[in-house]
Amino acid sequence: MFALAYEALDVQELSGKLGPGLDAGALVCFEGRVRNHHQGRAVRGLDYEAHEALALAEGEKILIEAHARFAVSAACVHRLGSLGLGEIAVWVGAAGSHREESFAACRWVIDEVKARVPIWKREYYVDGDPVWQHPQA
Amino acid sequence: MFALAYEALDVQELSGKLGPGLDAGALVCFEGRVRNHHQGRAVRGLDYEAHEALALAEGEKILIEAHARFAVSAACVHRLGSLGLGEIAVWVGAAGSHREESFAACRWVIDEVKARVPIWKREYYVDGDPVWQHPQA
Amino acid sequence: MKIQIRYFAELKEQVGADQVLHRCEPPLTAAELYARLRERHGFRFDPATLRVAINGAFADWQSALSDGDEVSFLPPFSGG
Amino acid sequence: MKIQIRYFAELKEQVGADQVLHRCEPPLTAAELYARLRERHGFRFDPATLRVAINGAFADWQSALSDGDEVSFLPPFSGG
Repeated sequence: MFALAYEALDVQELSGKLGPGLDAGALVCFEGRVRNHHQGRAVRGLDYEAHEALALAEGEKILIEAHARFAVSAACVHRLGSLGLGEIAVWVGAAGSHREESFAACRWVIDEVKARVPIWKREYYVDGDPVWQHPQA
Repeated sequence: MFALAYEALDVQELSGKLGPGLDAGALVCFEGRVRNHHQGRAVRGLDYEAHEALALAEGEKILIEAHARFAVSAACVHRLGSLGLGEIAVWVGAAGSHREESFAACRWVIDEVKARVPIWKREYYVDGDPVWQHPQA
Repeated sequence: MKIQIRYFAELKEQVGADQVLHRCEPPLTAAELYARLRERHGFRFDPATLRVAINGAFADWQSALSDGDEVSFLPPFSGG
Repeated sequence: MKIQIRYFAELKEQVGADQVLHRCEPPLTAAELYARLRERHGFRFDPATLRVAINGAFADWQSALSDGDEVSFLPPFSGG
């Protein structure tokens, strides 16, 4: 399940939806949170926007690939809209039989989501104008 | 914070206690759960016991080492007593600035806890007598 | 033909709109369309750093556009 | 001297007690004590696969025991 959310994420609920079955011995979760600093600048919040249809399709594709590669159930939700400091921007969960594949899958999913899903972040600073982030440009 | 618990773990509460600060961009959590199978046998539950004083001291030592190695805040709670299928046996959380060190620290802590903390598991099977697990013996 | 262009993030901010209807004559590839718009707006992004989507799916820059297509120019992603 | 011995997991199950007060004469190392108990109870664990703790801290097998010590024999761990 890949989803985009305009409201704060309920991690407990997400974890429950992932529903690790009784054959799943290892659940690994990642939470990306809004930090108060980036490249030496004091951050006070940020906006996320997405090409929603494409983001949902590509996100789902990543999770299907994760299942095929690592034999885990994986889920991911990404926030859109305005986020304050400390809020969860993205959550990934991966449940598998053993910790090896659950760690590998969780890490792989967040890396792929960052690389492949059309979502953009605009940072707001304590001083100065907000800046859209386009790291590889 | 390393703790031993005789009651079901409240992951949300644990995550909150870890209290990733506003400079922490990445929280990685691991949950080890009671599986319904082990080495081909159908498992119906298990007991954990510990040398409690030594387990607490060694667990705390691991978390201090994790902080020094990875510059993360890390926490771990291990259940003791009787656990049913699907229950969380151990929880590890690691909060750092970036995902690289948070993943590495979380993985390192669970590996060290398994290797160094005097806790033992007794498996109960659908068929046959329970067996204390002593994997390296 | 009419092409619906969608802009995101910095491109959207620079153009001042997230959707623009563009009239043009075929044949035209996505790459040619971006080159034309880049010249007009002074976009800083080299097409090698952008992705293009046509009708909601990632597409090749050399794809020929058809009347009614929706073309999205996707600057480097920064989710997560 | 009196040594308080603590057993865990399979060792506890085999001995049928988690604590046993053991009387013995010094000098005696932890390794010698385990060898003696292993012979008596038929423990399957080679000492190379066990850890020993004295008074609540991991200790060396060659540590000399003193009157009143608490000695824990720790079979291979299986937490997590």
